[in-house]
Amino acid sequence: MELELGETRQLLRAAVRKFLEAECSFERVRECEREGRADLKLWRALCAQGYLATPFPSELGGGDGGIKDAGLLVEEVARRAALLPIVEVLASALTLHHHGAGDDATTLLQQTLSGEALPVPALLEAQDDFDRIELRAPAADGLRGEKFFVDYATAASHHLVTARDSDGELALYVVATDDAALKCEALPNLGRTPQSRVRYDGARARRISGPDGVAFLVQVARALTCAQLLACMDASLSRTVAYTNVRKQFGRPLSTFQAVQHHAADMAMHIESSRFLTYETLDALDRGVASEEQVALTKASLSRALPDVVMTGHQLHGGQGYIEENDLYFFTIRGKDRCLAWGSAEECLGIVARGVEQKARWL
Amino acid sequence: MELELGETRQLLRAAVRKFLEAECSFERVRECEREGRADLKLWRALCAQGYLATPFPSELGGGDGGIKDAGLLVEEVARRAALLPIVEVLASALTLHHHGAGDDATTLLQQTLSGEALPVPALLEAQDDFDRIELRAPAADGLRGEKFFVDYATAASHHLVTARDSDGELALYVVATDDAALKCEALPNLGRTPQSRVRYDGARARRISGPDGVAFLVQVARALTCAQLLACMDASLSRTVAYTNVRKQFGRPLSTFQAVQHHAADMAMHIESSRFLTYETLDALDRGVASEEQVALTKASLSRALPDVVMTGHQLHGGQGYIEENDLYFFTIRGKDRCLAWGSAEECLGIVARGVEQKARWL
Amino acid sequence: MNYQWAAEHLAFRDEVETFIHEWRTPALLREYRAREGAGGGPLLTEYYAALQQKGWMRMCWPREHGGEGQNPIYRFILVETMEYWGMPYGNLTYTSIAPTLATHGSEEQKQRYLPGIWSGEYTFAIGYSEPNAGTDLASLRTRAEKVSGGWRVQGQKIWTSLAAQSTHIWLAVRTDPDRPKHAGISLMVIETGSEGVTIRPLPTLSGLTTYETFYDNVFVPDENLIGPLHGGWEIIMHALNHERVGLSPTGNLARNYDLLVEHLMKHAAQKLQDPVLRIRLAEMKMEVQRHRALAVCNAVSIARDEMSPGLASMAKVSGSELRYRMTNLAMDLLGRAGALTEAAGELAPGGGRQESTWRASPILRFGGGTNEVQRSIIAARHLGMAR
Amino acid sequence: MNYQWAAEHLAFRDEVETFIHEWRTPALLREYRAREGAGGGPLLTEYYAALQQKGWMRMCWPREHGGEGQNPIYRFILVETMEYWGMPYGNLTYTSIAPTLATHGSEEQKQRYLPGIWSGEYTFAIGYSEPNAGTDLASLRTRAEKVSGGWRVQGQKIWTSLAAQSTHIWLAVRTDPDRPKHAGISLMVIETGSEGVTIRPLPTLSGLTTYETFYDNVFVPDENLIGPLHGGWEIIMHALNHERVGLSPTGNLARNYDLLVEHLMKHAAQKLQDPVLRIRLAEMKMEVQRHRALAVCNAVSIARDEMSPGLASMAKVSGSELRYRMTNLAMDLLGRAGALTEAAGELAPGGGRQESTWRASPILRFGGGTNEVQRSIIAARHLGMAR
Repeated sequence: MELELGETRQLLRAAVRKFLEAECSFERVRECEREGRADLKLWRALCAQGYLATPFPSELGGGDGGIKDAGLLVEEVARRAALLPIVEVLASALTLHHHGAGDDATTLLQQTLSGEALPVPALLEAQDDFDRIELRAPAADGLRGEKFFVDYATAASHHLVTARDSDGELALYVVATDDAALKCEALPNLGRTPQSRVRYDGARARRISGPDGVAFLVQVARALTCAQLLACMDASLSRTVAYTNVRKQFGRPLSTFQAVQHHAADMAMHIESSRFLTYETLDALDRGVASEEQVALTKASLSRALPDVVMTGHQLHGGQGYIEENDLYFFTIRGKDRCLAWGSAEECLGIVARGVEQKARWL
Repeated sequence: MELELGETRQLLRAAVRKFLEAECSFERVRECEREGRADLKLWRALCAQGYLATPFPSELGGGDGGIKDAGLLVEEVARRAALLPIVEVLASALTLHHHGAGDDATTLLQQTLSGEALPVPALLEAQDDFDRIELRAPAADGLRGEKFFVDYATAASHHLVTARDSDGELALYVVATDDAALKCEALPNLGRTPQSRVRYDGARARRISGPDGVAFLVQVARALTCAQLLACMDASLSRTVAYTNVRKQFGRPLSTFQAVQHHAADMAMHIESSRFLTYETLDALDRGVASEEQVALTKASLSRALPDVVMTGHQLHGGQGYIEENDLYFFTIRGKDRCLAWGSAEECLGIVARGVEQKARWL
Repeated sequence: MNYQWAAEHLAFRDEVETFIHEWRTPALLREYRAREGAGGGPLLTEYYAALQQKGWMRMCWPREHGGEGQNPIYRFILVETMEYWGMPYGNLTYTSIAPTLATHGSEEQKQRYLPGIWSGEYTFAIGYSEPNAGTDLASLRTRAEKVSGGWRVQGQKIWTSLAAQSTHIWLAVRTDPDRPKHAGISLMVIETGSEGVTIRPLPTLSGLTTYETFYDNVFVPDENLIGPLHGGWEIIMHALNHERVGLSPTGNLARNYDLLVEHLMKHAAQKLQDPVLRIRLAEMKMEVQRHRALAVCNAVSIARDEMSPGLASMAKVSGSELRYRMTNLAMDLLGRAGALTEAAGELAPGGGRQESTWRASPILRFGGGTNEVQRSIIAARHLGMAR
Repeated sequence: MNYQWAAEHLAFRDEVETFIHEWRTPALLREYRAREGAGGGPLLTEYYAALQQKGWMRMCWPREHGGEGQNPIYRFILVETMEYWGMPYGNLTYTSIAPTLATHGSEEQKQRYLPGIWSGEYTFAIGYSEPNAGTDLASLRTRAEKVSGGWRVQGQKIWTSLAAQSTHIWLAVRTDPDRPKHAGISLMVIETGSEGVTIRPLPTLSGLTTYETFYDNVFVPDENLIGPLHGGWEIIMHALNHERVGLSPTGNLARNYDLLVEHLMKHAAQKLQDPVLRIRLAEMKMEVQRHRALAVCNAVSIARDEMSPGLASMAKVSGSELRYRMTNLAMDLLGRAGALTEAAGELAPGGGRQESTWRASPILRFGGGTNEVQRSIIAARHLGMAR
């Protein structure tokens, strides 16, 4: 068991962090929020640096990393609150890599890693349930139906759409977003990330994987979302510690009050256990041994922890943290939105509940 | 809305409190605990004072009070941690009074209020579910079967037993405990109150009420149990406040530490809301307007609150409260045991859950 | 001991509800939201006039201050009912400034300000907090120096909410820097348009805007000093006390619950049969009832004319923390749709109410005395713990 | 970054489990409980000898102190596995006193005490806490006055656990009342049978008995002073540090969960299908995994030879609070049967384990440094918050 990043990963993380701090000011993030759009310029710069390819084999121009490295990338992007489709594209690319079939999949993966293509998943329907997909596989006249809650749908070059074939089996189809038979309606949300309801009216769609790929996509995206939650909590805490160390009330720093210390300690405990569970899960995915239950338990745990953590951050900031001039709010709104994405705590606990009789190995 | 006790009730409460403080030392309670028995001598003294009859009409030798007065009596007994079947007998007597049919019921009620008889309910079976009673109504050869978790079974003169008649309808039967066809096996429990598993082997049983009486008995006992929980929480808090005001650490009273104050404040909030909900529910029972949902909500709320309250009391007492020489533990163990009696938080929430669509009047 | 509302109280509640149903139009609610809680729009002006005519704005004030001397429980019923329906019933100008003026103002000041307040012509913003004086209000630094015929004010306030919509600012200033913290503070009224006043908007997480206000050598005439010189602290404490009866109402929490269930019944009937979801709702209902217990205890205690700062603090802590927990859970139960904002239109459950309330929930926990301070008040004042 | 246990660690765990299954007899467990955790019974003596022979008692000690210099992660694995199965693996005499003696004792003292500790002949009770010195240990008042050839000790200790079963008491005394609190304390070993020592049993809520010990002019020879005169505080802190790696294990919490589920599967198969019950169990499982994360973080950090008091405090707080929450919920799920004690025999679910653990749960929250103190340590040492 080795919980520290190795040297290579430390260097990678430092480089990505430095890059994002230089390229992505919080003012720039505010501008994207106001305009309701992804930061595509920043995205292209990130791809140009080769960071996106890090988790992939060197044959694909990558860094021979794995899903844990994807987690580190996601964390860094979330720490800047950048409006980038990092989870969506990484989960799509990893699915193409591990479960994509045919030339279409190969080409799309290569284009994605080089920044030419930007695929995002389009899975959910009105019922908001990964298990209740009703869209039918495309017939001769193309794909017809609706997807909901599609993150970065308008920024994407492709959608990876789930649909059921005639046997009722789920499969993954690629739809290019320049297809005229595709319409996006914006869904303004708490997180202020671009999200859409998408209508496919006979769009051309190519099958790129079967049910295994769909399941893998959900697991990977769910686990990577945990890295977002982790970064949001961590950013909220580090800002809170810095603030309470300097902010004085009644003649002494807030941090010297027992109640403030204890609130901060509770935040820290949530964050340390979240970090362990997140990377343990990503590690298990890397090794192909992650159960659906493990991923769900981790997502449930972080989705439960985050709201308490970020709201405690607000409590310790008082009025200063409530004003949007302060950067604290980014982690509050993005974080809670991500709690609901890829399975809420309630939904994920439901998955854990299926296996309560299974004895876990605790060591 | 008038939340204060009137003058009469204040006098009654003061009298009962004074009586119990004089008659029932905590050493005496410890002795009963060690011997696993009810304090029958104290019980007779309490009846002799006429306190037990307070909630009943003056025709029955009572004080023309109501179920709220029963609640006050229960609170005072619980505040002394006395091993008295106060909830069990009051719930039985109130059921006899409101739903008892026939001379048997009338006689038993009169004897109960004078202290000659001591009836306790015997409802639950192995499944621990008030709705799943399988005992069959007594045939020619008497009552045959088992009841579980019968509080004060061995101290009682009579058991009020639920059984199903041939139509599957629940009814209440009286069994005298001097019947040879009745055997009690002790069930040692956290609360250290006498409790038994009872086997009826052809005991003589007389029907005294139908399903309405059974339902009423459960509602009243459940609500009166809330008065026990309230008193346990209150006793734990008042001891804790007194202790932290004098106990010094690091050169100042514990009560001056912010963390200690905040713990105590949380205890107080639980207690104030519990007091309101408990007496509001007893009041509604008095007026015959309490729904099963209201009673269950109150019981669930107090059963959830109590463990946190008493355990916070222990946290603020540290080692001093953990030693059984300190009286604190009485309220901890009795309290938690009562959380499980007459429907645990889980069971009661299940009842509340049945009616979530019903719009409550909040004012 | 009696846990029923008296018939006259229930009758009053019904009267308020009837009034609400008469006036509660989408247009009025729109105007209310657009003005961020300030009065002054055409529909609101009409509405407030009707409220005044009903006599409900001042019904619990003492007769000598222009009220009807009704028991404060009526105020509680009004607030609860209005809150349930999300209807305006007067901002701090009515509920805090006006009664304070009536108590501490001179005859001349009462005549100068109160009629304008009643008519809705005057709105006051409150200038207490400063960048370095939040919870520790007594350390405020905005100072007023005596000059001929008045004062010159220099300093900066934050959280001067409604400053841009107000005609006046109710300002706490330091008039004697040499006295100990609490003792050198005075209260003054400044006209918002006075020379030297600058107002800077600060958008908040809730979507509402608050304001930073700057005072650069602003002249305030002598007659604008409220109460005695250096006697401001007591007035501030008095003003904060006025709303204690309707503090942290159950109404809007109850409404949140009802709207959530209504939404599920209409749009997710099958999901509503899920036993786990039903238990979550049952727990939520239980928590609302727990809060209601504290809110009513506090109101009844005030109606009995008891000083019970501990109960008021309990209601404040309980309501503000429940607001967060309950909307947080509601969003989880709604899934991704739970994060949609009002701007998402019909797709946002209940118009995005859970989402917007969640976002606005921090302020009630730290505002009006942080919950940490409130808990220490409970320990000291309700439990008598040594400080 | 690697979240798998190394093959040699898993092999060690398996070896420990094999050993446990060989030795874990009802008779041994009965003797262990009857002796309240003290060694000395015939079966326990044999068992401890086998443990010694395995080399597991001192495997992580430095070689110069008689250990094998193994990485502390082995200790963690041992503790977790033993805790899961509820097996003894040495009380504080082995895990705290012995290593402290090995580090701070003179050669003569090591030879005098250590062999007796290894053989199980000696058991030490710890005499730190006093009626007025609990969390604030440095204010202890039991004093030792210098006399010819030794010391005279006068005072009173509480929480001298195992005093009645022990041969020695490891006593903190004030040797210089004029120095500041921490600086005047020394450590001495007293034989339990010494003249002037009185032991009074104090039953606790857990069912175990602790002891109050009184010292009336007890003579302690010079050679029983451990470490430097007035240097006791540092030794106390050192002794408390020894168990950090296996602090607040997950093993017994996990076992609690497993036993609960096992009971439900066997006796309440229908109830176990209830979706609400299953969600409660899922939440419990999640909480155990959360705690396990902190326990492993702490162990791995110590194994890397990092000083991480913050992580140790987190594990302590998390485990002790979860123990309460988990057993509290388990009792609710079990209903009335959940309150039955071990004495109720077969009717008590899992031998009354949930009930007895609930009852014993307070001590871990205030003992070994209250959770309030631990949270402040986390703030200061893990987060670097200004004090």
